[in-house]
Amino acid sequence: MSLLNLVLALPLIGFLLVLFLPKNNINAIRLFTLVLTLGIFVLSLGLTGPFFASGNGNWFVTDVPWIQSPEIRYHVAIDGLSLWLVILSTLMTPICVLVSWNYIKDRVKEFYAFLLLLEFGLIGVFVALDLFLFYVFWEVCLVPMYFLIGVWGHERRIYAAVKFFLYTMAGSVLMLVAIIFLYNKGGTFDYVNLVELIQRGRLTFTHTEQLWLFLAFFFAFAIKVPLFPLHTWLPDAHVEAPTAGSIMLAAVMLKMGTYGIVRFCLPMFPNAARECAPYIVVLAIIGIIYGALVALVQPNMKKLVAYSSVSHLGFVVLGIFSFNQNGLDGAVYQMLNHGISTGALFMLVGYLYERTHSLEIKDYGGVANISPGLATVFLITTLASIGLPTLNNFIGEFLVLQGSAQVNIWWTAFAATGVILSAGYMLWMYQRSFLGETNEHLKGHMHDINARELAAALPLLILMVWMGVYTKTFLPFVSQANARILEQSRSGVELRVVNQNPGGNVAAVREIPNAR
Amino acid sequence: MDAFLFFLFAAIAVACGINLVVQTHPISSALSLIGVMGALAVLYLLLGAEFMAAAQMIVYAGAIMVLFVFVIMLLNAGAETRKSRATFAKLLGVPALIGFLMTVSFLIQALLPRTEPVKFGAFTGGTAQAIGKKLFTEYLLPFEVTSVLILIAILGAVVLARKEI
Amino acid sequence: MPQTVPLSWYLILSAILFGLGVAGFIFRRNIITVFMSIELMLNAVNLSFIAFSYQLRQVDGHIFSFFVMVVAAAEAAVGLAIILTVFKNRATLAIDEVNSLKN
Amino acid sequence: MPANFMPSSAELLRFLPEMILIVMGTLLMVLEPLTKDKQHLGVIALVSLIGAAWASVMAYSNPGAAFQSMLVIDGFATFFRVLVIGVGVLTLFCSFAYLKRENAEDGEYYPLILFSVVGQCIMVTANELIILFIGLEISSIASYILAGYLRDDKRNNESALKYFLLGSFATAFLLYGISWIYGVTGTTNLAEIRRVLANKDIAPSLGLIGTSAALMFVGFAFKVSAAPFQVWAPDVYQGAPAPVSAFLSAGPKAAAFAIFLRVYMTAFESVADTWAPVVAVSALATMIIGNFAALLQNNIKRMLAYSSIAHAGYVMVALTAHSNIGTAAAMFYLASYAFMNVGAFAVVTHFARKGEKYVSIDDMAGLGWRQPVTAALLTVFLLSLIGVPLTGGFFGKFYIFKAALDANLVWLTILGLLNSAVAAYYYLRIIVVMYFKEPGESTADLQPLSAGVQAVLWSSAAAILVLGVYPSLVLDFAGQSAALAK
Amino acid sequence: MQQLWLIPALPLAGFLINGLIGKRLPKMVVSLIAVASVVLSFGWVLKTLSALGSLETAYVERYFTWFESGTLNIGFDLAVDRLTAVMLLVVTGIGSLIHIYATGYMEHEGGYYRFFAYLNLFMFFMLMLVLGGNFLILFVGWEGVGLCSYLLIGFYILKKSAGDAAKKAFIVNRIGDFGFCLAMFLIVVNFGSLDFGKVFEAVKPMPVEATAGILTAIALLLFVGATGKSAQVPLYVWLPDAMEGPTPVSALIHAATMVTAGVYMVARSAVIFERSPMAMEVVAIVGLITAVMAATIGMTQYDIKKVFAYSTVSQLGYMFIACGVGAFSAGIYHVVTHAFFKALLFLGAGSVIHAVHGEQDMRHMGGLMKKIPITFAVLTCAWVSIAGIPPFAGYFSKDEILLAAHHHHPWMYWVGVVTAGMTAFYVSRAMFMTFFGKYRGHAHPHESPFVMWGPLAVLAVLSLAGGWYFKVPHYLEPLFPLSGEAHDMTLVAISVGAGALGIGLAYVCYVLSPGIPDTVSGALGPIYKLVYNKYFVDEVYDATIVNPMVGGSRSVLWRIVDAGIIDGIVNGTATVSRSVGGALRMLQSGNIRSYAAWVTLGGVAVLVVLGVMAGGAK
Repeated sequence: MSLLNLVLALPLIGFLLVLFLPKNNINAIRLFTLVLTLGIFVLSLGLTGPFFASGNGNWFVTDVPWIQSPEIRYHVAIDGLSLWLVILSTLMTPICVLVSWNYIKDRVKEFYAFLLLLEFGLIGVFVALDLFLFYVFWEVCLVPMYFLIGVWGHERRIYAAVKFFLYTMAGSVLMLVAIIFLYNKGGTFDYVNLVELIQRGRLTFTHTEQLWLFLAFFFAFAIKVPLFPLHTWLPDAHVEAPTAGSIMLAAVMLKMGTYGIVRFCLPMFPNAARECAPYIVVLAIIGIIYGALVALVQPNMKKLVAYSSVSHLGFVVLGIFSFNQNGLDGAVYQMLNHGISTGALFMLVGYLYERTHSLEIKDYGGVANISPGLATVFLITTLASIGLPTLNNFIGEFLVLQGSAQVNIWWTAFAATGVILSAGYMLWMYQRSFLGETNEHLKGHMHDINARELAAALPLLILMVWMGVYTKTFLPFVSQANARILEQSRSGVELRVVNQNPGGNVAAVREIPNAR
Repeated sequence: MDAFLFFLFAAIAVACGINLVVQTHPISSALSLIGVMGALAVLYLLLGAEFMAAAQMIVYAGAIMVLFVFVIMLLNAGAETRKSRATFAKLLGVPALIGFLMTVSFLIQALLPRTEPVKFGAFTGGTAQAIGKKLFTEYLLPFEVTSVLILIAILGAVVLARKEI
Repeated sequence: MPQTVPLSWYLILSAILFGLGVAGFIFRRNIITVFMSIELMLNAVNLSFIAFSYQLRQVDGHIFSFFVMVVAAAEAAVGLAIILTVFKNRATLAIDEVNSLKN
Repeated sequence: MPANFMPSSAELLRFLPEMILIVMGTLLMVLEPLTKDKQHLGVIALVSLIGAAWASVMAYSNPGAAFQSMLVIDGFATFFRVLVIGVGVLTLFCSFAYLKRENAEDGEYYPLILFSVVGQCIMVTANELIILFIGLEISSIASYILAGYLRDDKRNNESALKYFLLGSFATAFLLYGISWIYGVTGTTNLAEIRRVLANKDIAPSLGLIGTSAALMFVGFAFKVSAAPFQVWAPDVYQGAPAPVSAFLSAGPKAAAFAIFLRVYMTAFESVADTWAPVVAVSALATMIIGNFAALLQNNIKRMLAYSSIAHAGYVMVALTAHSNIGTAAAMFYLASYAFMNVGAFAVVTHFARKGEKYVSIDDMAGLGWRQPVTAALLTVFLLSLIGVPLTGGFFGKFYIFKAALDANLVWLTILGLLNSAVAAYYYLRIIVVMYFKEPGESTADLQPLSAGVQAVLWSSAAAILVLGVYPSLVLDFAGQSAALAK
Repeated sequence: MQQLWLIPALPLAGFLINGLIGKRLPKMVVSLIAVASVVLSFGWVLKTLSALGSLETAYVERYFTWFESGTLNIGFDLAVDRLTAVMLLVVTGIGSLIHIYATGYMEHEGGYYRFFAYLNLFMFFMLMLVLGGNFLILFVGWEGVGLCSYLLIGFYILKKSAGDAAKKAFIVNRIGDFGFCLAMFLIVVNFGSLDFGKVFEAVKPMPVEATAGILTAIALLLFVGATGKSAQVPLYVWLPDAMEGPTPVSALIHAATMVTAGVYMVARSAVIFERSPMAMEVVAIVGLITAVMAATIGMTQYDIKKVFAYSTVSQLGYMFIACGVGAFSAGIYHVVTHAFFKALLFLGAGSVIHAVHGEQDMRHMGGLMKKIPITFAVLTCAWVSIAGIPPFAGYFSKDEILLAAHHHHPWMYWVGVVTAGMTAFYVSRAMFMTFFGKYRGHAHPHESPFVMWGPLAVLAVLSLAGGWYFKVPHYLEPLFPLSGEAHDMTLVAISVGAGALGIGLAYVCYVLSPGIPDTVSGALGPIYKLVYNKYFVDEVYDATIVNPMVGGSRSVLWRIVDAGIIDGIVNGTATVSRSVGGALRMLQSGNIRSYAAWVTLGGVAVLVVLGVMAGGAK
């Protein structure tokens, strides 16, 4: 049993074990989950081993048959693309456990069980290399999140949970059609095989086929991302979810969509991807600006952060569809960054909520006077989120915009306005809730960040700085994996080089697909 | 002669059939149904199904319909009261029915290969002997299994109507 | 008047009777009459079987209609029993009034 | 000549399951007046069902035709035989507590179940239209009685009456169709019909074949509750006693699909191009009607009835594909469907209380916290009905739509899957009510699960998960048996 | 290796120590750490510079690759050349003084440790800015100082206006950064690198662009960045508001160092600018407009810090005129002298405010000359310096600029001269209103402690002698060759005269006959109102950009598009589905006969299709 299998299996085992723990012993449940998830996290760090030792590639490959007919394989592995996403999942889970320590008072056992199940699904999504297996994990993630929102959420939780479920479901059924179609055509569900077949030209699609296949996959992913205008489930889900739910949703689940695009849409349907890229990019840019503008006027903190996610994820999509190293690297890096900074934001908003049971910005004000520690942590997170250099988001945004600039500077120009606006809405929120005179309602409810809360926040703060300053730990593996994906996404696409620039720089060669 | 008999009994059958449909009192309908059955029995004979003709009279008209009449009497069922609540059924039913009849007639007329004229005595395979033979050889299994059917019918009648009878 | 009629006329007769059965089912309001309409349909089927049997010079069609008859008998027993229970609970045989389960 | 017609011992062995059931059913009738505790009869019925299942498996060890090709024991038949017997077993488990609660512990219930199962077994093994018809009638008549089993209950009466009248009505169409196919081909044996139809010379009578196919379609579609012949199903399922609804929606339906598949995939296979579009339209309509009408239901039994219509639509998609893969998919689907549906109905059986008082979805508020195990198991069934991976329902859908795509039915596939997304809504509603709503008075006096219902729930859930994790277990067999004996 | 990293690292260490544990340290220790870190840094700058010698070419140190993607490789590079050297000295030197001053000024403020932590952090970023060896490291500092500016403007967290000003500063800066970023993207796209060396090497052989081209685009975008950071039209609006921060902050960040970063950046990118005459012209004109506009506003303000703030804006305009006309070294020269006298002005103003217990309105001051003589003395040094009276610091740099402007376009010179007059006028006005006449306030003014006036004295010396002593243009000659033209003494005289005239006018208006200003403002009426209200620029921005954006986002994007249209479609789908369901339920009338009708209807349909159509087709 490889380490990866262990990391994947432990949450599931944990899920079953938690179900058998005595219901009333809340402490035991919490402690068990914490220890287990921490253990999983530590184990998952081991996954980086071969990368540091021998560089990129597919590691920890397990490829055994699962179902004979049609042939479905349990094929899992990690490469530079999935490595950090897996670790992100394993990191966020113990953090969520800490965050929920006191927040979740009812149905504790079920809560932690679902959290573990969610972790299982998320890790699975990122490591599955069999399309079918991927789909299975994809859907498996849906159920625990549905319950997390529905059971432990706020007032409109039912609406939000059902909306979340149906939205995702509507997208994923189309993906299922596409997966089956691919199987019928290519004879395998195995991603590696499929890509190889496509690369070698042994599996070809007509123009229409490729377009529809691409769109079917993309639609499912775009909903998850979420790409404008498919985003309206997100604010509802975020606002109504309990803190841990919001964190997992923002930090990891949204990445399922963008990961899927990078992993599947690009290498498998290069032509269609390039053909659709302009339209998708326009949507992404609209999403960036739109999300930011709507975030600007939200009276509710969680909603604000949720809309900011729409904006941030727009950058990721923009980067992906730049089809160059910088854009793609930036996009993937931005996935991780967004996971950390937005996850942290939701955590902190959750801390505030735990104290005052309000998410309305107007109910706050002057929190910094009473809780300077919390204010500081919040500020750092805010700054990370708005892309301050030396904090993580900056690198991602920079690379994304750089990548898109290589294709079309106007894309970049429009997208970059999102950076301005992000400063607007985040700082405005920070100012209204943390600065100024202390709100009367807060007195007596507010206390500063405590050790447990800090313990949950600290790893994220450290990562914000680490990922912003010393990218060498993270970026090269991502970069190498992306290089491979880019290589694959060029196959079968006849590119012509345009606009050779004065400096004659290779990085800046623009590729556009030959007109058919 | 064959034609005459056909027309006569066909006309009786159709007339009785129509009467079944238009009568509001169940007992009239039941009597009409017996009329149809009788007319059909003659037609069966014309088609060389002598055993079936007999069975039609004995089993169908004789036994089954008696049961019907018995129940009608038992429940003292009166004539239907005119309440046209189910306009929906009418709305759908009339065109459906007309459509059905037209289609089937069309199909028979247009598609059936030229059929031979029916002559009494041209086929005499439907004797009791022939049928018996078939039943106990080729159709042994259905015949035996039918007993289960009858058993269930008894069981069902007992379950559902035990206290009433 | 022709001496003989083609077999297809028998079939048309069968179709007419079947159609009348359907009509009875749809338009009659008394449950028992409705049930009798089904019997009419079954009779039409039997006629059809026997007509085809004549055409094919086989006895198998007779056998089939024989079984139809048996089944009809069994159905009659059960069906009437069901009607009895309905009548007992509702004291009506109007089919339109048996409509509490809907939508 | 006579010697030829004596069934050989091999043939008898092939018919053994039915014989066991018939004999035991009759025995139960005999024992009924002699027994005090009627549950013993139930146990005997259970044992005989299990024996029959064993006999079915045994019978498969010497597959082939029996009784002048009236029956054929192939993998397909065996699969469905075991399936319907299994449904019978599950139904019996559901029924014990229910009957006791409703003071309806007459011993006739058990032989009726057995006989209905016999009918279904005969249906699924039938290779000839007469025996098929008789099997169908045995199953149906027993079902009519079961639907109205609680004769003092108005809903039961109505259910039985509707089922009976409309069922007979549809059967008349079926018979009419059979008479036509008999007229055209001169035979009622499916293999013979197939041989005649495969002949190129039949072109002139294609219309007649179409007519008979159409008339038979009415009958079969009615039995499987496919649109537009599904109208009876909601009323009947709603009105019938809950365990019987479970039974009806799984057993007779599976058997009806079995004969539907067998007739259309063997006898009418050569004219598949003609009927496949009709089935496709019907499948689509069935899915749409089932799913959309279910959206508004508040009665859980009625909702499950609509859902069962919708699921029939999915299986019809498999039939539309008219391929071996499609048949295998339909088989797999029906198997997993049987488990999840019986499981869901079993919870209703348990939850409804005396007189089926609590059958509204809203009544289940807070069940998830009052009886976590019940709710969790119901959740498994619902997730499977939705088609969430790692449940049998998911693989069922997956195989069906894979078969449909194989047959290039892209639009049907997409619409079907979108339909399943719609369906998620009303299944989720139950989950919502169970887990997200505060417990109300309707869950206050809930008794613990009876052993029988527990057995059903656990075994169904286990079966669903096993099918969801390791579908090959069933699918391989289905795939091998999908090539029907022709 | 010269360990350049130590220069910024020292203040960073100060920040970390004070930021993390400063709360628990006594004020003494906090201030010691803060001051020491900056002073040490200053010392290290001196040591490094002396070790590096003449610095004819840039000295670069690379520590590690910051990030690498494809061919793009951004190193964590620090570099020193003469331009940097000048900036380093100014930043660390003035920084040290202001730190020392602040220990006195902030003595009684809450959040003492926080203040010094921020201030140290600012030093760190400012040093990164000037030391950065590529555009991106420069940008790190650029954004970082913006952040510290944000933190320090909003230092008084209880004051709403402080928070508003901080936010405004950050966002307006962000708009500038937007341009800066785009410029960087274009640079990477076209030159494949962000390293100063590589980029400028690639640019050098390129011809001067006659028409708008890529270099013009880059230059203009860079300049957009500069307008944000250096408070030029149209992005200057944040700087006056930034006076909400504590006065040492105004001195350090919003006068001496950070706001000149734009000038530094333009000078740094001179290679690019020089190849785009159009961009240069834009720079010069924007500089001019800013200089004039801010000066006019400065003449009407009553808040002492606001006056100096507008003065800063105006002076920054001067520096951009210099850059725009190609006299980069003059611009930097002015940066240096401006750092001296403007820091002094602000710190002096701080001393005044400190003396009158926080009063900032000059109408409530007056006659302070005797009460706080040291402050008055040092401020006078700054006064004469900014007014351009020879031979004080301001004179030298201003003169260089005006001459270069004349060389470029005489009309620019004349506008510059008028502005110089106005500058002299408003500074004198401030001085007269504050120190002359009689005291109009209610507090009991007292002189500041030594830690405050000590640094003031040093700055006073620098303001007096700094221009003469530090011949910046000569030092920068390897980078920006001097034009070599002789000084036209007439022009010099005219500009000095304008300064003198300004002072005289102010003396007349505010000392001799204090009624004049009111008469004049009354006579000018609407124009005065316009100027007094800062040309209503804030209001215009609010009305044309901010409010439409916020309002539109709320009412259109959120309420209509999001909740209305998109969610409407989503929920509408649900509603439609339910009504479809409702319609389908109608099939289930519960009536057996209607069911039979359906069955029959369906049967007919199937029959027609299968029987008639299939058969008919044959």
